[in-house]
Amino acid sequence: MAKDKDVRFSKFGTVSFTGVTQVNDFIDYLEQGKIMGTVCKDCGQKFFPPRAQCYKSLSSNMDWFEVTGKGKLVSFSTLRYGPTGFTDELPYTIALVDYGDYKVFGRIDPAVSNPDDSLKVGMEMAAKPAKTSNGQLTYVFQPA
Amino acid sequence: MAKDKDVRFSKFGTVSFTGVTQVNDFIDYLEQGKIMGTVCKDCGQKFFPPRAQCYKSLSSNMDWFEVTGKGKLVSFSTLRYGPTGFTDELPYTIALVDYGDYKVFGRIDPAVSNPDDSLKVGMEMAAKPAKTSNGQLTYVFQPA
Amino acid sequence: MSRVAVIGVGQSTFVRSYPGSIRELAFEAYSEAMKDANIQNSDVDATVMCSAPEYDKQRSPAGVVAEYLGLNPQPTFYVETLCSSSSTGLKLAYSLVASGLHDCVMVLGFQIMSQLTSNESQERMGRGADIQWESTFGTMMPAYYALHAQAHFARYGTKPEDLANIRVKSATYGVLNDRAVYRKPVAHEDFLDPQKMGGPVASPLRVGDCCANADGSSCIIVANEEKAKRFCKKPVWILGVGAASASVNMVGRESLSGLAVGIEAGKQAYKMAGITPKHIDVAEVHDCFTIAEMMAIENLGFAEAGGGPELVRAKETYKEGSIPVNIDGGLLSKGHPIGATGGSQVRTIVRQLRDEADNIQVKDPMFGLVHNIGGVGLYGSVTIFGRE
Amino acid sequence: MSRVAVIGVGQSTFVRSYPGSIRELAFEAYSEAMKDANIQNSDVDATVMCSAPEYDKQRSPAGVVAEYLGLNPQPTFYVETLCSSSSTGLKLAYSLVASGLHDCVMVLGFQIMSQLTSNESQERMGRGADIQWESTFGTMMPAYYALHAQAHFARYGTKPEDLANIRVKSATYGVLNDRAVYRKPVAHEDFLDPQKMGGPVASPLRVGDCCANADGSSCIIVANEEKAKRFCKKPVWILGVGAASASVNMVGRESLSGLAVGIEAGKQAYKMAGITPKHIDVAEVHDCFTIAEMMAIENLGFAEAGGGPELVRAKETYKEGSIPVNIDGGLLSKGHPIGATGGSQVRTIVRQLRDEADNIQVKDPMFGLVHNIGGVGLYGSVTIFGRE
Ligand SMILES: [Zn+2]
Ligand SMILES: [Zn+2]
Repeated sequence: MAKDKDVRFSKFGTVSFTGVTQVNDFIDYLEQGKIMGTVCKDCGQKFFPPRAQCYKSLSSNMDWFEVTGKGKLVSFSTLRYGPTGFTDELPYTIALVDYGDYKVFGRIDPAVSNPDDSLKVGMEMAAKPAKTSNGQLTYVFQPA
Repeated sequence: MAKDKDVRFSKFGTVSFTGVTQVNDFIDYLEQGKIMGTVCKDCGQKFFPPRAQCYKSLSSNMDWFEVTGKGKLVSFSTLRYGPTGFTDELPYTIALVDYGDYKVFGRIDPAVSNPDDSLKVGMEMAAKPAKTSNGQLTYVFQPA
Repeated sequence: MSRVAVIGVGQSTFVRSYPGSIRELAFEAYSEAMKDANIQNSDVDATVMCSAPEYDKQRSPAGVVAEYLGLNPQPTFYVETLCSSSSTGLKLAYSLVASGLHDCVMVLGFQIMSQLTSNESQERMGRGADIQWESTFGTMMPAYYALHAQAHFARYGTKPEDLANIRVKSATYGVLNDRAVYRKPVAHEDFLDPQKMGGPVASPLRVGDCCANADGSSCIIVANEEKAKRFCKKPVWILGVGAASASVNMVGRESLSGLAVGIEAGKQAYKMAGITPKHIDVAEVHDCFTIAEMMAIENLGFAEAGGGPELVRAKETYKEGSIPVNIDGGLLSKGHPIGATGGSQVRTIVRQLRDEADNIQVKDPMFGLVHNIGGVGLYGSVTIFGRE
Repeated sequence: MSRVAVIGVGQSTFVRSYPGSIRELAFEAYSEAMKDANIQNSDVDATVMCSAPEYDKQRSPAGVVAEYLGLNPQPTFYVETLCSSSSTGLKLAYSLVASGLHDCVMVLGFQIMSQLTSNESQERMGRGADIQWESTFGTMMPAYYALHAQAHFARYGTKPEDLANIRVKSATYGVLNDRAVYRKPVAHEDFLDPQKMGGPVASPLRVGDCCANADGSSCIIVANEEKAKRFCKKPVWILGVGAASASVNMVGRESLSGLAVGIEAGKQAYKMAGITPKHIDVAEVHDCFTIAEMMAIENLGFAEAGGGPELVRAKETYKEGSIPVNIDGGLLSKGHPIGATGGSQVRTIVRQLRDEADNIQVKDPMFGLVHNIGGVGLYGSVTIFGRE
């Protein structure tokens, strides 16, 4: 899935720190409303976030798969301070969700009110594509 | 010679990368027209560029001394490309001069014409305080 | 394997803002360690320079610092594992000596964090995780440790007060440490005040749960058995070294209620030293946040998983307790000058094992342990020391 | 001291601009070396990650790369000595194995220099020296090597054509190397054209005297004797390792007509291997600039001081000569992806000693040498390899 050098990945996240990667197609899928990981055609290992290469098979023979269904909330935290570029969005809540075969890291949907009270470790969550406050691509978790 | 935190050193050089050092007095001397090194009061070791501490004596018991007289030109090179912030001054010639007890690194006085032809390794040079093209503090070498 | 000993230790005072450059700051730890070991530069066969590179504009600082300290033409190099850089440096120094390549190696850690502008500092903070997949969400160190705290709370019923107990203990000893940044006592009531320790940072962590940045340097000198016995009256032997890594991305972690690198590095170190957690008489563990010390206590086997809060509540980690932990004030009191941190921990343990720890001396310790974590459980080092 | 062997080598193609991230680029060298060694990740006990940190926004890249390559929970760390980072990494891997701490260690070098903007790149170039006392004068790498060339010219009567001879030889082999950036032949006439090799850079160096930046990765896997013999049909033994440092500031240098670190590191490596320069059958030396190769030839004892130009003129450094040097095209042809450079040199020598060097194979070499310099003679590494 190697591409010519492009900077599609710089569309990802409130602040982007990198634009060049061999999994830039992740961005196209996200624009189409799909959160995608990769799966190794040789050994079946699933990767999220997606990888272009598999260390188990020493190959770059990869397919895309879609992150669907529900996962369990592993942990979460609401930030009152943030790094440069993110402070306008404060407070926001980050979270880790376990889908079984893989986990997904991201933010809780800002529409969820009082996340520190309403969220519980272990509850079911689902990820969906979204836009950041400054119009960049991202995805968020909602209680499912 | 430790000082309260100050950024006097940021006056040194066409582009300055650092402002905070315990030998900031170097700047005051340069403003007074003196190029100064330090000498360890415990062991007599001379340091140019100046240091605030002596590794031989494990102490910070230092005096200042003035760089005077002539040195021998060890080598030189005229740059046709330069880093960000220096390109307006191109071409310029850097040089290393040996004073015996210590050496001094810097630029040849831009008033020296055709440095690649007029300079010879081994010839006598003297350093004197000067200003850079953007008004910062520096020193330059002239044939002596 | 031939034996390797620590023969000299040094540390600058850790301060909010050092009025000088990294070379000048490094000199402070270097000169103390050289005087402590009572050796000459010509006795030092190599130097290992440890820091995190983003905080100073000097590229390749190993060269600048080695020149300033007069340590040419001996080899020098730069090593980094974030906050555990100088513990990694110590492991490398151990291997350079144990392999027979060198007789005596210096490990120098330094960090000046105060010379960046606040904006520059915040920007670097934003790049502390995987910049492709996690930094993009606006993460920071306190938030990652907060995820671990939340998971510990959910799994074991741990409460914010259990974490506050750790800070109160830390401050008890910070008051006594004249090299520490934070030297005021802390009471539980301070956590009730949102203007003081109780201010929210990243739930469930509060201001009092977090250590402060600092500028500082540390220096550890190690030598082989022959040189150690020649140079040194009280060599402190390195008995076990362990190190491990984990995924940077949280998605690669099995669990967030402990740090796998701490468990794995500890196992390696105990095995190599041939002892168990019960043998440790005094420990320095990585307490960049209160939850980090709580997990370390459990991960190192001083308590069972989930048993940390009770051990702490019972004051067993105080100087008089069964396993004194961070009784130099820890990072929570000393401050955390990234590259210098591990060396400072080692200095504390070495002074304990030499019976030179003054007002925090534990009675007749035989074995001491240093636990140093880089990133949020990304890198882990555990080193076990013993006296003759 | 127990024996340590190289059991696997890999390298990406060196390119002007790699269309991916450092983790993806590192994979290319890693996967070649793993296939070459025919081992599993579980056989690798530790990894050493080598690069210069200023060229990528990812902080602490060791963690990100180890995760991507599936090399958790084994310890990993980052090491830097500028352009000699992966040779320093190899020395550390050697010591980690020879000390008995680990059985098998991977050294991974990588660098992406193309993703910075031209401005960012020029800014970093400006901070390549002592930022307090030399960068302030507007120095750059070519200018520092130019000072050395000027001094060599003055002392020995060396001429620009002597340096051009080195580039012409380099290009002869660059044409044959499908992993190299620059693959066109170079003739002496090209140095007469100011639009081509003859353009002035920093007197007396011209465009043709300088290597190009590149993106690339390299991977070297080493193991102890038992594992090497189990995993590998043609282990290549590390017989000598030498390393040295010099002052960053030119004011601390005794002489500019050679590099003290090359001389010192070479002495150490020859002594440890128990051989002399005459025993070396094939060498890779650090030729970031033509003058660097000239000094290396003299500093390593292949010629006397000042005797380099004549040795080069007589084509003794060609494949058929008495001491073939950089017959993979060297950095002048391959390009110079800082952190990956040393590993690429090692790969070339290992392939020679295994008789697997294809179109550049030297006949029955017994001993090979790698000379890798960091900065302008700031750091120096020399490693000597031998076959069974
Ligand atoms: Zn696979
Ligand atoms: Zn002195």
